[in-house]
Amino acid sequence: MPKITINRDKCKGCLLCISVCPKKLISVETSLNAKGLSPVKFKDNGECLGCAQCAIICPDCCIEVYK
Amino acid sequence: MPKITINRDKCKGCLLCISVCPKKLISVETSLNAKGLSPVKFKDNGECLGCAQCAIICPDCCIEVYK
Amino acid sequence: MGKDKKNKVLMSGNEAIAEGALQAGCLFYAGYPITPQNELIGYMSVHMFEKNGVFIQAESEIAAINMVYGASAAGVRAMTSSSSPGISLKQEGISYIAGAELPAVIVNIMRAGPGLGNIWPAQSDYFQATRGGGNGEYRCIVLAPASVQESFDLMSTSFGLADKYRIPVIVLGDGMLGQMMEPVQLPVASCQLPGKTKKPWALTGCKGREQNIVKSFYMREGDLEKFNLKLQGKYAQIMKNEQEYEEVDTKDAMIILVAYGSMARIAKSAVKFLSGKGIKAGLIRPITLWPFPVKAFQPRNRNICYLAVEMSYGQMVEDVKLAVCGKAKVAFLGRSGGGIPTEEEIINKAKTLSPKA
Amino acid sequence: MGKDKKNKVLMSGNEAIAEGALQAGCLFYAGYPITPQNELIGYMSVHMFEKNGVFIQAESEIAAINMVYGASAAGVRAMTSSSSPGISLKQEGISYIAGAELPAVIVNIMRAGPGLGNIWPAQSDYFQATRGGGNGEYRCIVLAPASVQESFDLMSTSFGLADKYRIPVIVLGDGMLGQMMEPVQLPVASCQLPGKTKKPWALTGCKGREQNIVKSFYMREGDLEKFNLKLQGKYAQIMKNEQEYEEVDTKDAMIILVAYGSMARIAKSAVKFLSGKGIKAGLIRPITLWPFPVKAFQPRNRNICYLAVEMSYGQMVEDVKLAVCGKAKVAFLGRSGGGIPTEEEIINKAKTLSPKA
Amino acid sequence: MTEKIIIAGSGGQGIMLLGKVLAEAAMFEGKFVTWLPAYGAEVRGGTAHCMVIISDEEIGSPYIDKADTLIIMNKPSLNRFSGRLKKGAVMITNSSLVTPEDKRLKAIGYPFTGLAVKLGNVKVANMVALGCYLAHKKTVGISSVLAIIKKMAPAGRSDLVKINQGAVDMGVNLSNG
Amino acid sequence: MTEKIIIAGSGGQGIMLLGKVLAEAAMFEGKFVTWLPAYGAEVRGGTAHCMVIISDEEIGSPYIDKADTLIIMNKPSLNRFSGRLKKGAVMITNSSLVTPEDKRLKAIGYPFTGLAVKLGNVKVANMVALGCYLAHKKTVGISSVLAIIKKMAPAGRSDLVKINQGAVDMGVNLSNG
Amino acid sequence: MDKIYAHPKSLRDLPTHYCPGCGHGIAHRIIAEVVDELGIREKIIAVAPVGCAVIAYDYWDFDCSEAAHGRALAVATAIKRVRRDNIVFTYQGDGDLAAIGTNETIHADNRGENLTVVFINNGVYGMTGGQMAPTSLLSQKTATTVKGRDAQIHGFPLKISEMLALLPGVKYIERTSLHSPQEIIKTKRAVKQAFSNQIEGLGFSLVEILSPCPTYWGMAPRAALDWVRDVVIKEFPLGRIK
Amino acid sequence: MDKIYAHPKSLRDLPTHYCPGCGHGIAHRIIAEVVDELGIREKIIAVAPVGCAVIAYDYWDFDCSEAAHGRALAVATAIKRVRRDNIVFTYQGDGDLAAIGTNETIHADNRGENLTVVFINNGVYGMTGGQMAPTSLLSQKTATTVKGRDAQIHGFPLKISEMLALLPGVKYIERTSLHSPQEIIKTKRAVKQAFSNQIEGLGFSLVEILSPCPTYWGMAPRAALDWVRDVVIKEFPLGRIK
Ligand SMILES: Cc1ncc(C[n+]2csc(CCOP(=O)(O)OP(=O)(O)O)c2C)c(N)n1
Ligand SMILES: Cc1ncc(C[n+]2csc(CCOP(=O)(O)OP(=O)(O)O)c2C)c(N)n1
Ligand code: SF4
Ligand code: SF4
Ligand code: SF4
Ligand code: SF4
Ligand code: SF4
Ligand code: SF4
Ligand SMILES: [Mg+2]
Ligand SMILES: [Mg+2]
Repeated sequence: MPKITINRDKCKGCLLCISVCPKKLISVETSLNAKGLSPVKFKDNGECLGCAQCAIICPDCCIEVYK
Repeated sequence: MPKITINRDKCKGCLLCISVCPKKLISVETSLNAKGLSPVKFKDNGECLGCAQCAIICPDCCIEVYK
Repeated sequence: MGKDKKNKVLMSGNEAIAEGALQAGCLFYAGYPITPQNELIGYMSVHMFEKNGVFIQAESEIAAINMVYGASAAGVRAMTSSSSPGISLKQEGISYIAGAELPAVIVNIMRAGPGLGNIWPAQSDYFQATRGGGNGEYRCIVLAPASVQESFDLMSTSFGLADKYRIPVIVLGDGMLGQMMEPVQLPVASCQLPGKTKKPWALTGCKGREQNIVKSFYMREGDLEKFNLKLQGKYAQIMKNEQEYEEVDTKDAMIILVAYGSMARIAKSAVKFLSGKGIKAGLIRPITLWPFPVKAFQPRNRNICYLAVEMSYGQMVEDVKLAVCGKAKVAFLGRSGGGIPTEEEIINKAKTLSPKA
Repeated sequence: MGKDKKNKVLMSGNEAIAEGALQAGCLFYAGYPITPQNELIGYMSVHMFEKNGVFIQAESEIAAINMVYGASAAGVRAMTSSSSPGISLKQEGISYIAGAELPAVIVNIMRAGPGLGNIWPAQSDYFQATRGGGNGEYRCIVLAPASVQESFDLMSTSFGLADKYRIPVIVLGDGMLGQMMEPVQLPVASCQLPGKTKKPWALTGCKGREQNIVKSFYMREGDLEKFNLKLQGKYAQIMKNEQEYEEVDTKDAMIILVAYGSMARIAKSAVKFLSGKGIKAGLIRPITLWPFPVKAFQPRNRNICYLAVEMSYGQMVEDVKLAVCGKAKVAFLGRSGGGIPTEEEIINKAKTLSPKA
Repeated sequence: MTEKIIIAGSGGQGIMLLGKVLAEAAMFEGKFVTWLPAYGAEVRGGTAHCMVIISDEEIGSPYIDKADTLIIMNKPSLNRFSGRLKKGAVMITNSSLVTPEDKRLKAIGYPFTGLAVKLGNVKVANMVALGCYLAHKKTVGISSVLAIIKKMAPAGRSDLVKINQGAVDMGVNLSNG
Repeated sequence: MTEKIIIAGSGGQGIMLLGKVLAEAAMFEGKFVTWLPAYGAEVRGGTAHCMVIISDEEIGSPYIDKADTLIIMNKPSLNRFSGRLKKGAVMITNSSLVTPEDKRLKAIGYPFTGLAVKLGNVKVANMVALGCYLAHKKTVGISSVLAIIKKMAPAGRSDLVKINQGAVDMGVNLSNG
Repeated sequence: MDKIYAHPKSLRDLPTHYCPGCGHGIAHRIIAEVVDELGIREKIIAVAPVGCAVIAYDYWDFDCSEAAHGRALAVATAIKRVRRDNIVFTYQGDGDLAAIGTNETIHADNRGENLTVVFINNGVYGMTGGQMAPTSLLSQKTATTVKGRDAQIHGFPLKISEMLALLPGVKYIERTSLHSPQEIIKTKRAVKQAFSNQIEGLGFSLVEILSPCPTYWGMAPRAALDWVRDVVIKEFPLGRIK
Repeated sequence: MDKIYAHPKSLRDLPTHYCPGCGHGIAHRIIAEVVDELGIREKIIAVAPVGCAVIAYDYWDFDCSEAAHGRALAVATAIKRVRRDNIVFTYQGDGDLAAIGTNETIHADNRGENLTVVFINNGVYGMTGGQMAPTSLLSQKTATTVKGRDAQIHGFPLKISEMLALLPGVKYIERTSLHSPQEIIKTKRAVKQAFSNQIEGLGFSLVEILSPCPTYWGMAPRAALDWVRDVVIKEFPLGRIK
């Protein structure tokens, strides 16, 4: 089952990944990261397509995709 | 009868006027002018057309044309 | 400053320079963005239009200085501003302005170098400003404000001098001065407005008069030397008439700090502290960097010591040495590359220098 | 010079500089035409290809100096040349080269200014060369040849110093030196060829090593000051080690002329003439203008007088004053704007100064 | 009297405004004042700070090496500036986002962000902090600050004036109450 | 011995070459020598001049204020340089194009241009003048000059060498004969 | 399980100084991926601009040179001419390439230098606080055009790629965008083409990338991308220009 | 008897410093005639270049400014912006306008400044002794291309007028030649058009004039004109470009 990992501390919370995920598997975290920003998190519910849309658009290279 | 005048002392002897006169009325002088250059002279034999080709091409604005 | 609240506005140095220029009748500004003077070009971009003046964000600093050349040639008060690397690019243009004897004001909000360096404040373009970073034998009048109020005030002085002597005037600030906000009293009391100086040499179209030519080129043998001698005469005049400086407690001082611009503020604090400790300290704050206020260094007690303090590794100190000419000790304290000598460092250095008595 | 006819070639200063550079292993030249240095770019355009080097006629002086930055960053010996207005345009680029610690050679065949001025010889860019016309706290080594032979010889010195210290070197000539022809002995005896200095910092692709970065920008607080201090250390080293000058008859002299470049030739004639008249005259000819040869001004008889002679209204004389520091008299004679102090003028001035004895 | 304050936080927290309101109020009271922002690329990546000095005398450097007060609105700012506090001086912290672990630091913490959310606008956290500061250090009068807020607001935005003034009041009352 | 020569004429007259041949010959003889051209926009409009100094000692300025010899190839050059001659010094003039009116000037005039035309190439007027000069001032040896002409000619152009050497010879013989 | 989208080797695993949602980060990654895929990391020499991307060399793990503002192509020209075997590219903003650097840009192109250019068109001067760029849209509000860019006063958005395409020395120019994963993939393809051209010695290649500056457009990152899609590409149409 | 071709009033009756057969003299006269015919002598402000025409102001009898090499259009932009009622033009060589001044040229054009430009393309740097200009032809021999211009090394002849024509701010561009009286008359018509456009406030107008430099082409004046007619116009075709 495909999945992604998010580098929480590099994430700047731009939310671009959220906007492109066809399965809406990414959402904002409430707790802050080391930078004092709200990062995003991945809901690993088995629906991930491994389409890498999220990784492709991430400006901060936080996301890796596994299949 | 059309004719031209040539400002002998400004003439640099580039010979462009000679090259365009349809009537071949302009020729090189043998004596030098104040600049130490050979200027050109006009042969006023009544054939001049007043076409001003010579004046138009003269880079040193030496020629005036009368009709 | 005091208790007069009226007409006081909290402004940054950059804004005060821009507003000062506008109030002095500057009708043309061209510039190119660069930190730390972006508020200046920003302010101009908004407020120049209100005065029906011309604002141009130029394609480069070089275009900007040459636009200033053009606007000034056409007879209007014109200025540009930038920060160190951008000012380097303007050197040819400034040389042309000097050579064509055009009035113009150039603001350099200095940052640390060399090269791209960084955007922190510095005073490392002193040589460039006072000795001409461009080619040939020319000078600019160089003014160094030390507060936001003075930044505002000196703009009308600058345009006045530029017109009077037909000379480029450089206003030399630094990133700290440009960025900091302080209260400013508006408008300036006696504004040297344009129109006072006639500009019969300006390019306006030759109606009713002979052709005017604005140029720095002298073709015939001897003419350029003659022109250079004329310039030198003008410069001698300016050296005689236009030296400006502030003196603090120099009268009995045994140690006299010399500092300009932002640096002088810190030096002043140090002087106060030292006086409090019973050390006879004073301050000379050059306001004109060229002409350098040699007047302020008239012979004093041979035992005193001058301490030049700069946000540089020693540029103005050469002018201090040339002014003092071996007749008193001259010491130096400086930091650069964004470092600023602190009050403490100045005090410590001064203590080691002040004659034990 | 003498009677050795072998390998002597009649060359202009401009050509000798170009040939000297090529023999010193210069493999990159970029420039833009300007009188009076056109023979230099012309020579390079023909002969650089013979060495399999790169010649580029750049679109501007600015492009040229930044190309030199690039070629030097890539590890080859690189140079540019121009004359005064064009050198003004290179100031930002030179500052970057200094800031990135790149070796490079910049030739300025000075002409009279300010602005366009004219093409006649002058020495009015001394301040710009020695104190940095660009932004920030940097220095260039500045060499001033006085003959065509020396123009040739100093090129290999220049490239050697540039590599050794990773510093821009300015060769400061003037229109007279650039244009005149004299016999030149080729090749240079001991040529500081490239390859002596390794360039592990150069950009060559990161194969087998860590990434290299060439830059002048320091982002983190404190880093730029640290770098500036490092530069200052390097400059102190150069000031200690690299002062060069020629001395003529200074030993018992009561009047010592100080002059560089073309001017020094005329000063030397004057010294000979004066000595012939029984006036004890000597000459100090700085070969390095920065570092200025302060060594040559070690304390002498207090009654002597230094006479700085320049094709300018007084630039090098400041360095003379700073070196002498009030310990002897310093006088000045200068002309600019194309005028050159004549032997006669120098002699007359020297006569008025030499102590009656 | 000379008071040196460093105010630090993240980009959206109105750090610069906090400093400016304080500086304007000081000017309004006829005091000497300087305001110095962090500028340029430093601002990228979302940290912001400014330095305010208020005094009865002419001010030397606007740059603050050692502060009389720190107002710290987020965690990175604490790391950056905690060393800049004079010995024994006061630090005001936004406990919604940051709590100093170093117990030697004399910190007065309130959840400014949380409180602002309660007031209906997270953006006024800066004014709550300002009020809190003023309650501790009476550098300028509260009334001056309230007047300045009114003066600085865009015409016709009395809603903004009200919520900002309310936030200052809330801050003042935090420690008073 | 120091000899200062100004050579002046119009663009096409080979003025610079005349000076260079002389300078090369001096170098060939191991003398000190400088050659300084007029340059830049000065050259527009067709005048040309150069200055040559030949000496047994090191040479100071290559610029000549007062010349020991003038070689004047056309009229404008006479006007420009006649004042530059040392008192009593010699001027060599191209009488095909110029004859000094001022009788105080010590001028040696021959029709170099006319003579060159006779030799079959108007361009060698400069070499005729050079020969004439050398006959009067033995600054360098004729043989050196002839050798230099050979050296400077493009390979395979012995015709050029011949006519130029011939022109020098003709010049030398003008006053000798 | 395979990693199908991994952090490129040529890009350091560091947080960048860019604002959230800034296009520079995407563009950096694209270049790093292409460099990895072409296997040229050890041969490449980058020339970084003065602009927000001034410290690109901190992110890329290969040889880099800084260039003075606008002079990247002069620097790159020289590097490539003396090191023909290296792959040299510049990375430049619109202020850098199309304002102060216009002259260097045009003449390097005209000389047909065998170089690759990645041109980040974000319509604004990011580094200095959001002033008008030559590429700012008409009526775009910036720090120096508070009422919006007015052609009468400030001139028109400069289509420098179209101008460059006229030059015979230029081999390849394409304009792409970062507004969606699809466009990002196309951008990468173009960048790869531009590098491949250089490897094959075909001459000057340039990719103009429409890139968001959320900060100085005053928009959230997503809105900024939508703005590119809906508005910017009307003025700057995507596709192969040469 | 009527004088049907007289010396224009706006041109001083002085010998010029130009070489025999130089096109600058013709171009100067054309401008003077147009200025006379439009009756704008008292309103006109010329900006002279650095190039052989550096002292054009000595020949024209109206207000003139020098500009640093390449910066004429920056200077002219400012003059025109502060003096809307004057007629402002630049007169520039190919080195001035298309090498060092490329940036100023492009951005003044792009701003659509209401200016007139007379651009003298003689394919060489006359003033400095005949070095390659951006407009030099391929295989043209110059002081810096002794073996002839080689596109690989020196780039291609730059058709800057064609590039400028792409800019929306530009109203009118035409390329003309001086190689015969007929072409000179056309040139004059074009120059007149370019000034009329400014008078009517229509925006940026430029006339590129192919002009001979007999000295550095190494040709007699007539041969130089024939060269323009037979060779140069093949690379730089005449006619209206915009
Ligand atoms: C000579 C010079 N002028 C100006 C600057 C200031 N400056 C730095 S970056 C920049 C423009 C940045 O805009 P752009 O190139 O579009 O890059 P972006 O930041 O938008 O990516 C300017 C004007 C400078 N560093 N040097
Ligand atoms: C900054 C600067 N660089 C170079 C020069 C030297 N220079 C003077 S004119 C010129 C080029 C002349 O060519 P062009 O513009 O084509 O005019 P032309 O003489 O051919 O009419 C150059 C390079 C200068 N004066 N200033
Ligand atoms: S890989 Fe595709 S489906 Fe999975 S999280 Fe990313 S965008 Fe969503
Ligand atoms: S795109 Fe990247 S930086 Fe932006 S929110 Fe998603 S993971 Fe974070
Ligand atoms: S007017 Fe015509 S016919 Fe008369 S001389 Fe001139 S060209 Fe010849
Ligand atoms: S065209 Fe003019 S300058 Fe040339 S020869 Fe004829 S009259 Fe003389
Ligand atoms: S200012 Fe704009 S271009 Fe610069 S980092 Fe922020 S979003 Fe990116
Ligand atoms: S060099 Fe060429 S352009 Fe210059 S005046 Fe002579 S012919 Fe005309
Ligand atoms: Mg940008
Ligand atoms: Mg030309």
